[in-house]
Amino acid sequence: MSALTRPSSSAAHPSLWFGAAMTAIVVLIALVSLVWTPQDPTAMEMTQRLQGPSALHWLGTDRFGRDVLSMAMAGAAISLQVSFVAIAFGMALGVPLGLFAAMRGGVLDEAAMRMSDLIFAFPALLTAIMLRELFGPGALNAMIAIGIFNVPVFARVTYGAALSLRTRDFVTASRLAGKSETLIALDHILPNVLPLLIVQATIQLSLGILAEAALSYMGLGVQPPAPSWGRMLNDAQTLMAVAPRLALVPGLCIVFTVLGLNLLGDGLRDKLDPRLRRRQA
Amino acid sequence: MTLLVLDDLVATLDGAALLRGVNLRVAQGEIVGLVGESGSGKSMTALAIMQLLPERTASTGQILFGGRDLTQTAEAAMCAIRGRDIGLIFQEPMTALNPLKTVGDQIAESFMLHEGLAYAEALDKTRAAMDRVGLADIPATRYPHELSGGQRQRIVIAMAIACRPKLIIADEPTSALDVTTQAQILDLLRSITRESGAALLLISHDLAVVASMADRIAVMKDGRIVEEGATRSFFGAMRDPYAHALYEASVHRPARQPMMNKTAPFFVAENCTRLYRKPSLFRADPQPLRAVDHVSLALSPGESVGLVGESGSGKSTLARALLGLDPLDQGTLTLDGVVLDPARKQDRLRLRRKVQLVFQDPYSSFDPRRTIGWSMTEALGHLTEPVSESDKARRVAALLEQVGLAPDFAGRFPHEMSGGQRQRAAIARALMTDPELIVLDEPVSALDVSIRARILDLLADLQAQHSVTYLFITHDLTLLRAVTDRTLVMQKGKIVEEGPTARLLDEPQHPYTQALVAASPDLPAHVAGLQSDV
Amino acid sequence: MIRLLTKACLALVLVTASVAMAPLSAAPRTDLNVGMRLEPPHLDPTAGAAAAIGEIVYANLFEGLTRMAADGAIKPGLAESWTVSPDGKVYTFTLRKGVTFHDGTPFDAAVAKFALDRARASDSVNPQKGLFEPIEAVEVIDPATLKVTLKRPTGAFLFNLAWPAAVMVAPQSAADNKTKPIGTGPFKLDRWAKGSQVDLVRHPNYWGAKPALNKISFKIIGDPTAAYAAMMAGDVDAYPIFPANENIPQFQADKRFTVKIGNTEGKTIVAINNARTPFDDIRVRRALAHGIDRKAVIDGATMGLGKPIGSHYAPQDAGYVDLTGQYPYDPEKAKALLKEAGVSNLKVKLILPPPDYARRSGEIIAAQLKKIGVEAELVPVEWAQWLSDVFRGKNYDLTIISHVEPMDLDIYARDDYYFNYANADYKALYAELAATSDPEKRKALIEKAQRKLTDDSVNVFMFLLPKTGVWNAKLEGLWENAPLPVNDFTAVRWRD
Amino acid sequence: MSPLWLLRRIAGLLFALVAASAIVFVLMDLLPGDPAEIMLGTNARPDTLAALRAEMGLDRPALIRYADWALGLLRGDFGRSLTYSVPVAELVQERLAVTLPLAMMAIALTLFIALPLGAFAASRRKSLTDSTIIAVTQLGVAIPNFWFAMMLVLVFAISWRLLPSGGFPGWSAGPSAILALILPAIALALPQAAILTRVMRSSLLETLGEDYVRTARAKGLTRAEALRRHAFRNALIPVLTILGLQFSFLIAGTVVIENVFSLPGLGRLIFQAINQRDLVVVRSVVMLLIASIIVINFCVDLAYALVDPRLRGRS
Repeated sequence: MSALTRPSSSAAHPSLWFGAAMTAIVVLIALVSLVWTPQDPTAMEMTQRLQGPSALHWLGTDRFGRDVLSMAMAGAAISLQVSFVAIAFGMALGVPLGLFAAMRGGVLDEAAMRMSDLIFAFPALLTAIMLRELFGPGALNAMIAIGIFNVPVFARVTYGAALSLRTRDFVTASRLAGKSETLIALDHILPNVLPLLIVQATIQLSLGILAEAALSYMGLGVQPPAPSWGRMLNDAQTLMAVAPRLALVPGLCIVFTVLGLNLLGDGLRDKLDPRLRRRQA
Repeated sequence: MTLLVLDDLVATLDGAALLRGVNLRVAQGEIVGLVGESGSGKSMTALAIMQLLPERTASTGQILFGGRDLTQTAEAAMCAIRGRDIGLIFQEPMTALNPLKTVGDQIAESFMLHEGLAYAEALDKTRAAMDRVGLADIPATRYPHELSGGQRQRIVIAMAIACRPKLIIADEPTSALDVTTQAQILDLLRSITRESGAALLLISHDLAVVASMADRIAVMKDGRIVEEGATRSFFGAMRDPYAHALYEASVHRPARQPMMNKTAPFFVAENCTRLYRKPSLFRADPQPLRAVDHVSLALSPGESVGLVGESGSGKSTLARALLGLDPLDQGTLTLDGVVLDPARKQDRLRLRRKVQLVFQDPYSSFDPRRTIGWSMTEALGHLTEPVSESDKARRVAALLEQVGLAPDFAGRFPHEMSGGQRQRAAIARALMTDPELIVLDEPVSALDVSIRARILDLLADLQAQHSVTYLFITHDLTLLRAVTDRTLVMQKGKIVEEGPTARLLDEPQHPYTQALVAASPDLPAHVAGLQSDV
Repeated sequence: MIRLLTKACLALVLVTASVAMAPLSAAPRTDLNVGMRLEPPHLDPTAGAAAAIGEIVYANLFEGLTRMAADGAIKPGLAESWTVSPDGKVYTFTLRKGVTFHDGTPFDAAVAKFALDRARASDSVNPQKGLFEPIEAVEVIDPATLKVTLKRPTGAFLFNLAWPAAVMVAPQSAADNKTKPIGTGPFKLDRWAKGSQVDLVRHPNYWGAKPALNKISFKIIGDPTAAYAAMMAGDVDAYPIFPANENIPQFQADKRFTVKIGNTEGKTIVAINNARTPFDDIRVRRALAHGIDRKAVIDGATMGLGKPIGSHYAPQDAGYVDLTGQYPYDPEKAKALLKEAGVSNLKVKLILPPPDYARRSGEIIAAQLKKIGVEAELVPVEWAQWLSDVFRGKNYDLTIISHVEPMDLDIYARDDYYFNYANADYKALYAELAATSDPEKRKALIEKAQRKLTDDSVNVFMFLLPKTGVWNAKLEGLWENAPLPVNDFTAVRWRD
Repeated sequence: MSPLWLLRRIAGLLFALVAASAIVFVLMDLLPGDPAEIMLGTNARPDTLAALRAEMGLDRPALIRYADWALGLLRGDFGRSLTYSVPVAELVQERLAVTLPLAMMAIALTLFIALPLGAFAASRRKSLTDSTIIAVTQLGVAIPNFWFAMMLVLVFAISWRLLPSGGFPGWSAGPSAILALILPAIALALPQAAILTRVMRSSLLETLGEDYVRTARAKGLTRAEALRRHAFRNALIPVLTILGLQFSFLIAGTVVIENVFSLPGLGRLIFQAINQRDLVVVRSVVMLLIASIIVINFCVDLAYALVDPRLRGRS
């Protein structure tokens, strides 16, 4: 544990590069879809229902004659957006909570961590169902439902890392330099926790994509006419025997994205997390 | 008769050379000391003998053990040799034992494995083995976490000697232990090898330890043996410059002016008590541990005071209290005649302006994500008036120069520097606010011997320049003698003896001090003894 | 992993083989596995509105005084005949003799009086209590004769008595009918494995003709894919209403199955809150009607199987008039109408209850409305919310819903109904209809009522939900249409 | 195990249960919609609705209803379903007969796949086999379980017609009941197994690098023996943590998977009950699930103490 964040010179992280490339592709497609898709992803053409792949519709059309490729592209943007917001939500609440608990300790510490345990015990899906019942379904609810579960995750990562950092000599040195606890948290703890948070964020991003897909699939997440991979799967379910392609496309999109993010997360962790490299030192 | 021959042993891992041709002989019943600094390849040599080198390690050369080339021995046969014919003792008693198994079971495993005993019989022999290593009063059903470090190391030794091997390899067996424990463990190793007739390959970074134990000494550097010879003639006949330097550094005493005219103390701690309470859910711990128990000390300008004690003696807790890092349960701190209450922020800042700290571990004392310059100037503006960026840069450059570092080190990150460089930077940081007292918490114990000597010189120079007071916290009596005027001996939270260092070490009064002095290997004295023998 | 799979496959082959080797009987089967989309919450049709209750128990387990035939005609049930007084206010029923409930309790006029009085009592929890509202008094003349006096002539009274909510229940067993239904029908409850299936077996002492089936199992498989696989595998013999229209072409192409696209009474409409600006303006409502392409919605939402309707009336019912041409799809005209009404940048909320037809229609309709400059936000809700917000609270702009009650022209005449139609002319028209018993006059009035609703463009009338019946080709006697949400299996048999 | 430690843990457990019950009740009470309305449909009249509400006890104050419910739970009385009109305990019992075997099959499958596969990969570190296993698990983690379920249905039920695609014939149907659970169990287990395989592998690798494993090797144990006798049990500790977490995922997973396969299990019961506003069922079953997660986590903590003597405290 000699250096929590000693940058690695090694370029031999194939999973990092694979993951980064895959993620970059998805992000790029999502960005492109904001300004351009081959067809309007919401434009229906009843005469073109359930067409197979063609020059005009590369991946065919869905039950309303919409272009599947365009929907999948636009779906990337929405899935990423939901996950990103959910992570921002989780970080915005979780990181200060974890920092605070670690720096203060005592009863507050205990209470904060018990609360996060409790949140963990509530199955995410049930929370999403209840949120839907309370506020109606929609992308925002999906974000909050997923975000709520990101809070304890980030709180714990921050808490754990901050707790061990707090006893490190350089923090003591900073204290001896007359810095307040708040300043120490901002100047030393946070920057050192950051790499871990980035790794965790990558992992949560992939979990968020999966969760969004599951919620939208259950009709609890993104609502029409906004296209989303989970919704496309929901739509495809009754057409499984007729047009399995409709279930295959969004499913593979999810797998590709999540795989990319996981590889990226693994690679980043190998690069940044000292625990796995301790033995090489 | 020769038991072990290493013949031009070469090992490489992923293109990096670990061993570059090691030649070494160990005779039956002989104790050979293998000395080297970190990275010299001494541990790799041990693993090579055991044929436990990391996977993908390529090696050439021969390892003849009792005439059999171990490099050509099949893995199954090697398993029969390990533990039966060669026993290995590791450095870290904390991690060398499986935490989930009782110590008895772990020792018994050897008997069951090599002597084909049933569990019950193996347990009987285990009892005997534990008695042999001085653990007669420890039940075999204990788990490792229930034992102290020294006890665990005895368990590891019991395991290594269980089947009465012909060769015992001990890799830094006492580095993680306190001085008195170290002496006991070394005694145990010596008596066991003598009694069983086994050979011992003792690997250490500490020339003093090796000199006191070994029949023969070999010095290793960069994967090679650079100097070798019988202990009695070794120190007189060193030809290799590195071996010589190593010896010099080990016995180095920085040139320093002893304090002559002692003035009135500027820093006084009186009756300091610090309690340690076990956290309890329901009520206050009725009998809190007194980590620091009514300790008083007074420091005068320019003097160098040693604080010695073993781990758990309370010396680090005392240091933290003196620095105002932890509150005092009792007692007062007086700085320049003013009584300070560390619970008050203003007083804390005042205290820290005058009292600074240099840490033991140079690797963790700098924030890995900040440049050295940033870390050095952290205190400016908090403990002092606000300082302009250009002034900051100027002061950093000046201090870096004083500690022997180029000014461009200010822009470097900690991982871009060696341990010695970091420790220099840490000293420079401590000087940033012109303190009157610097607490040095084992400032050189994490450094290799050769670097250690240079840091000690630097500290002596700086003291002369800045007329700053040092409070040296250490467990190393040789070091104390070299760098301090006065010494306080701490045991179980109390100062048990204090006095001028030379007097205290030469004529210890308190039984604890006497034990400490007796247990500490003293290389110069030992070498002097050897040479007078010749 | 691969070895595991191989083993699983092997186990499978063994099981399949043992099933296949079961002796094949020559006699026709007497059991029937029926697929159901939804599970009933309980089995008492007099205490719950869920269609699934009637779909299991009606005519099979419970019987009413009158009963609905497959063609929608009213036939004698437990009343073998009746007379109506000339003023249309007194009905005298002659009850069948020798009828007993499954527990042996005899059925007579006293029981019938109990059942009717219970349904209309002040603490009644009957979901269709309105059916009994016209009743003034019920009298037992003798054990086989029941006299019902109405407050006013009610043309649909016999029809009302044929509803599932009007079945006959006995005083001793009525309270427990939810879980232990005791009726007079040819089948009685055998077992209810909650969440998966309801089994009915033949009641040996049935008063009427012995049905061909001995046992009916209602299997609850709502998931379309599972339903499809279950039909294909023969686990289910019949789906009176298959849960997904998407699979219908595949069944049609398969000789093993009979596919009947029949009619339900489910009139699917885009309901409009007539009281809310700008929908209080008839031009806006007409603009909506012109702006929605009925054909595209039917194609997209029902795979082309729904029948278009032009008013709130099903084509198969007496007095139907085809008004589907009144508001042809014409976005330009729709825009012009909106402009005329001074409406621009209209943003509305389109509330969608859970069924697929609503969700899918909503998606298409929103896209169509966008073309006439109306921004429709889709708000999917669960039934609970739909009922409280839309139906009870009338807090909505537009919603898509199927009205499944047959011939329910009355709802437009109700005060305080969620359409907020409140039209005095229509109320007068309906009052006249309600008081008319003569079939020809009724037909004329019904026609007039339909025209009135279409002219006022109260709602946008879309299509009739299809009854997508799929069953084993060897089965006969299943209903092609669904005049009520019921499944009468008394005449169902297996052909050899 | 020190009594104080146990006491603290039990206190934490009780606190969590009480807090969870309060949260569940409040959330349920906030849900819009009236169960009476759902039952009676669109033709119901206001007086009929009021009568039904009174019959179901919905007109009483919230605090009293909470107290009734919580005390009932303590007595093992889960209340009576508003829609099914049967005791919730009975419903739960029926549904558990599907969910419990399904969860057990899934966990068993997960363990049977993950532990050997992870250990195997760790023992062949950096070999082709290892890389292949890693790649496959990486893929397994990325696949959404409901999509995987759909694909299984597509292949095994629709294309090959080997296994039922959904529905549950009841345990009285014998082997076909087990067949009905095979695909759902696989759909639940494989993504979990992928995660656990990775955890097992990395945990074992980490343990294999520990000093005490080297000590064991120095003692003369072969690689395999050292792995089995010294590394395996230590490596199980993180596996246990993940397994505890996976239980909670499994619960959420069954809700989705039971819906995909139309299985009459607890998850589907909750989903239906929420839509029908059968609040009594929802809150009791949700509470049951949450309690089981909390209790399982408690058991995981106890299991740590069993595996790891360091947590038992000095005797």
